Amino acid sequence: MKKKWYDVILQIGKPYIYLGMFIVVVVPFLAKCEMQTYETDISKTMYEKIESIYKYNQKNADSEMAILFAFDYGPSTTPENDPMVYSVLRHIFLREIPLLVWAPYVPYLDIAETRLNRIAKEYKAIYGKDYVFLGLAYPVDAYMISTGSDFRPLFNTDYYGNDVYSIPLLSKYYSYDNLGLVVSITSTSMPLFWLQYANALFDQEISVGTTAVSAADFYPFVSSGQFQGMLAGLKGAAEYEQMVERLENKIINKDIKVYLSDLYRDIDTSQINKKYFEPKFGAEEIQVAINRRSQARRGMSSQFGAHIYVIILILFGNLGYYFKNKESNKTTVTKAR
Amino acid sequence: MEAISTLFWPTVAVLLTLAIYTFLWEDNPIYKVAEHIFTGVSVGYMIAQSWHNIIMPKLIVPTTNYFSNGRYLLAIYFIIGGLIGLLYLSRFSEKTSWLSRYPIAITVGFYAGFKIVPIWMTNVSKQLNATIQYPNGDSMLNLKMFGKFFDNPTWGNFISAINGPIIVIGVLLVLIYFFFSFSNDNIVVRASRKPALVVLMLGFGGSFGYTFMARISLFIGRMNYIFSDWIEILTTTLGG
Amino acid sequence: MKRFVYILVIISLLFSAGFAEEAENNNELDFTPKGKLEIKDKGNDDGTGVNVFFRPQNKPEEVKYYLLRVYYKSVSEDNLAAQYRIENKDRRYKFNVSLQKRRKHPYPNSRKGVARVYVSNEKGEAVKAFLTESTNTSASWFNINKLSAFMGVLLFLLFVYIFIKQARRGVEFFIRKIPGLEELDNAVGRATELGKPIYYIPGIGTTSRIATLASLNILAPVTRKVAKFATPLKVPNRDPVVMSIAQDVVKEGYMAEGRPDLFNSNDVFFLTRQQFAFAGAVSGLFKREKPGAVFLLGKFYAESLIFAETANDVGAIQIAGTDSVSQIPFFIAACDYTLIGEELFAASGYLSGDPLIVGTMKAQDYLKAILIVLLFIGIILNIFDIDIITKYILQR
Amino acid sequence: MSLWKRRLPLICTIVFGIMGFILQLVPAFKSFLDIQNQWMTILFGFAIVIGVASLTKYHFKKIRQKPEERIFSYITFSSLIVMAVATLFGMKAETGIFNALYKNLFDYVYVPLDATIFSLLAFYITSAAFRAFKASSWLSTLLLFAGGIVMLGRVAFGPLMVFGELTQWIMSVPTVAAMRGIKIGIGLGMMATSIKIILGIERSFLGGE
Repeated sequence: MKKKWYDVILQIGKPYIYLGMFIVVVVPFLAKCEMQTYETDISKTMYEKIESIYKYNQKNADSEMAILFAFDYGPSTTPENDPMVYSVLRHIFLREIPLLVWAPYVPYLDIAETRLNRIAKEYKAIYGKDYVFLGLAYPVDAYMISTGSDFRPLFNTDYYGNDVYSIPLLSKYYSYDNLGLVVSITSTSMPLFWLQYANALFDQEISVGTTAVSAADFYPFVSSGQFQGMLAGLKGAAEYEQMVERLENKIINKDIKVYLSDLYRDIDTSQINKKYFEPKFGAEEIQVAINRRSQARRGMSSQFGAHIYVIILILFGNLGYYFKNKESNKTTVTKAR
Repeated sequence: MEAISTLFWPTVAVLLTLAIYTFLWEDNPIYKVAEHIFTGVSVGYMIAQSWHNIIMPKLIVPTTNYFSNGRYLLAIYFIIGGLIGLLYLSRFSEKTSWLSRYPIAITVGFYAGFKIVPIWMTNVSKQLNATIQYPNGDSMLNLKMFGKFFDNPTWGNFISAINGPIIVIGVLLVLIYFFFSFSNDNIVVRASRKPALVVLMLGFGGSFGYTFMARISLFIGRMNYIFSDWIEILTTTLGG
Repeated sequence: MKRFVYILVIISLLFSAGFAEEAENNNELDFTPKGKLEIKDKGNDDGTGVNVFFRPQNKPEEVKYYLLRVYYKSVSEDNLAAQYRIENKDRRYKFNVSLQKRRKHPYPNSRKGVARVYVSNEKGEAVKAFLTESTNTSASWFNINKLSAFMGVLLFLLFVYIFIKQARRGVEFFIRKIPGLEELDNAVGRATELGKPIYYIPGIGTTSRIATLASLNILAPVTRKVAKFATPLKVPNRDPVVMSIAQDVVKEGYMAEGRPDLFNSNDVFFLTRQQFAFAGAVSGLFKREKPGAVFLLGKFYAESLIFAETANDVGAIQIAGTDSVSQIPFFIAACDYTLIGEELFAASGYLSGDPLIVGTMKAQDYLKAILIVLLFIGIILNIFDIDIITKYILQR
Repeated sequence: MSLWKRRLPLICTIVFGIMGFILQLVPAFKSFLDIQNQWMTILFGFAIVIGVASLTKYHFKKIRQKPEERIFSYITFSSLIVMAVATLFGMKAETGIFNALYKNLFDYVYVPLDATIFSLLAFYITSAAFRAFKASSWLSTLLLFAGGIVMLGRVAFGPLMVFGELTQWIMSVPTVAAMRGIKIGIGLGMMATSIKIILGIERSFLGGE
């Protein structure tokens, strides 16, 4: 008997389903598709919060506010958290807001260090003057509380072993008083710690970037205004990326490729400490930096493809099932006669 | 030479990644190699971890500390713990293997007792509390919400008024559905069966669909490693 | 010495305002620092927690910051337990301080906490102390917040006593059908017909997980069923301790059916403790050995779907059950039969038919019925803003 | 012998079970609880030995039964030994060859393999959805309905935004109700199982005579 079309659909081999999935995810990568996405209010709130710090710093040049950035995520959620970190850090460096960074667990340190220096390099940020990597803040609650007065005694040195009292940036920023915002990018329940210690005790404002799965737990705190905005999953990262790209185009106002290759060309690079990053851009590195600028949106186009793919699969499966049932009902009826 | 050394390990990672994906087509020796490497590496890692994270910091260091602090009773208690742990080794022989029942009995008993209160707090008390009131203390069956709806009968007000009652009814239905020892003829049990299944299936479907995106993100992450990070290293080392 | 400190503290309590005035002469402060400081034993703990409250009462232009230091035993640099910088705002600050905070220098559980407030300068240094309060702490013998759990256990034990007594007298209890377990015989039978092995995975939890123990309890009756058909039963494990228990359970099951010859300790084996290495290895085994039936019972995390889908791929009947709520939807979608939630914990009694265990199932149902009644009362009372139930019985 | 093999272990279970229960309720024992928690982990310290022994035995048997596949057993054990040595000597070291080897093995073998097997779920969830989301009965139609809406809602745009709102509702009302009901049931089930174990009603984990 000849196979009917619905039999083909219903008996489609799993490897073929997997192959289809592979294609819909990989093709946007190769084709460098970037999906524009609509911007939700919670992401905009976070963006506006950082903008407001910039505006404050413009007006009060002698008492600028800094941002404390916590890398609260590990290797298993880099796909979702990395793009958030990239776009938020780019926003901070673009607006030249002083930046302090720490990470609460040992496995997170490596992630934090590479990501931070990678972005700092793109904006010619100077270590110790524009940004500082404090290193390990464990146990994190002790560090959160002591930031209420002064966190320097707990650190002693930064991640690279520099004395915290010798770092220019840290002579000004060491407590919540001069911090405009705490940003926690995370896959854990760390934002609740921040809420409990930094917000409840010291009225510190907090913004959060989190994975899609844990975002559901944090929505109530965003709507109650305890978090100043939230980036939820890859989608939130894509939204932020979009907003920062608009800003970057406005500020830099030239092609990113030209900007990056000119960045270290005409200046004396011997002044820059090579411990943190190499002050030059190779052609490939520029390409990667440009790729990174749309990482979340590329991911979103893969996501979109995957979602549409699975919905079409389900649709066809149901159609096949429906017609098959109809047919078999008919045959049973004929037999009964 | 340097090019090879910077390229070597990332390429290993990429090859292993691809080896795992071949399993999706069918089982094959390449996957089998990757799988066995992973088993070996993870067990090896675990052996060292047991030493670094349990035996050293939890047994040897505290015991010696207690001895030097003069807290002999504690030191002896820890040594007894170590000895009981060693009883697991009795399993190497059929005849003595019953000795390993002691550490098993102790761990099973202790954790069974230790978990009762936290289980009650998180799974029972807290969840029932959340079914009675919202986190901010408002009642789940908030009459004010209904009042608001009757004053201003919009769709949004209606939804926010009935969400609480729906959750309460849903929880009750599910609780009743799982009764084991009440007869099926019991009118409450029988009437709640189908509605309970509706709640359960909507919940399961929603939860399944919600996780879909996170799982796809994982695959995108791996592809990002290959197409962004690894390609970068490859082209820089080969090109420059 | 000790008495001297006590006297000092009492004097400072009585004349704290006076002290401040006197000290003013030494420091060049042109105002009187004011504030309300309280320190209280936290209670419900092991006697190391204190709550400190402080309300600033100076004008903002006089003082910008205060510094609060909390000491254990007495005021001295070595006994510092915590310090906080307080902004001069019109609000009551609350601090939850542990007098056993620092791990580096462990000190015995303190029985006394001292809080002292200083006027602080811009740098955050203490300029002048003006308020000192102290309190004695005590360890409590019962955590009142956990009373409901204690009552719940007592109630459960009462029901267990009643129903086990009835069961001993020969009363038979009705237990409803659990579809997943009804299919157990069919699954074992079909694997035997096809001449394929059966895989039983007791989850990836350790023995400290109750779900793992429940799974091992189910393994016993399953082994007995398998022994009747003499089908090979394989149990891969992620935890060596669980493996040891599983070996004993399987051995005992074969013995009980009079087939000790079927037991091979190599069939209950350990693979690796790493979550996904275990998932990869087990799905490899599934593909190669093509089991006829697969049991996935116990604690499962994200890898649940990897097991379920590969088992489906080789055409095995899967019976799954877990206590991880987030994984149940995947089992529902991918497996033939799923034990939802508490059915997993009821399974051992259901399969073995042991009257004592069935008695506890009945007790569990009665406890649940009482909780449902409490829930009703709580909801109704809550409408009228009476929070007895939510505050004292079903706490958050 | 029954006393040593059966009765005494059972008494251990009961004694330690009651101890665990009491330690939770009495705050005054907190310092002992800290010690006891540390003590319990010691018991697991040596368990890994029997794990490795079991793995070795398993592979020896496999080599005997299928000599043509012995290469895989060799792979397992060589990677086991290399990783164990590298981690033992390299994890706490700051520099040196073992540290470099440990770091590379961890970053480029352990982590990628872990992430990749985890990411297989992207494929399995697709095929599971294809199989399960069929309108074959009214129950699975509901599953299909909720799952489909939520999947659409997660990538919704423009006119499909209504799915986004429906997703919000499904996730915050029926899902919460279903999961909460199950959680409460599970809690009671776990409590009953714990008590059964402590009372000695359920003792299959202790094996036979």
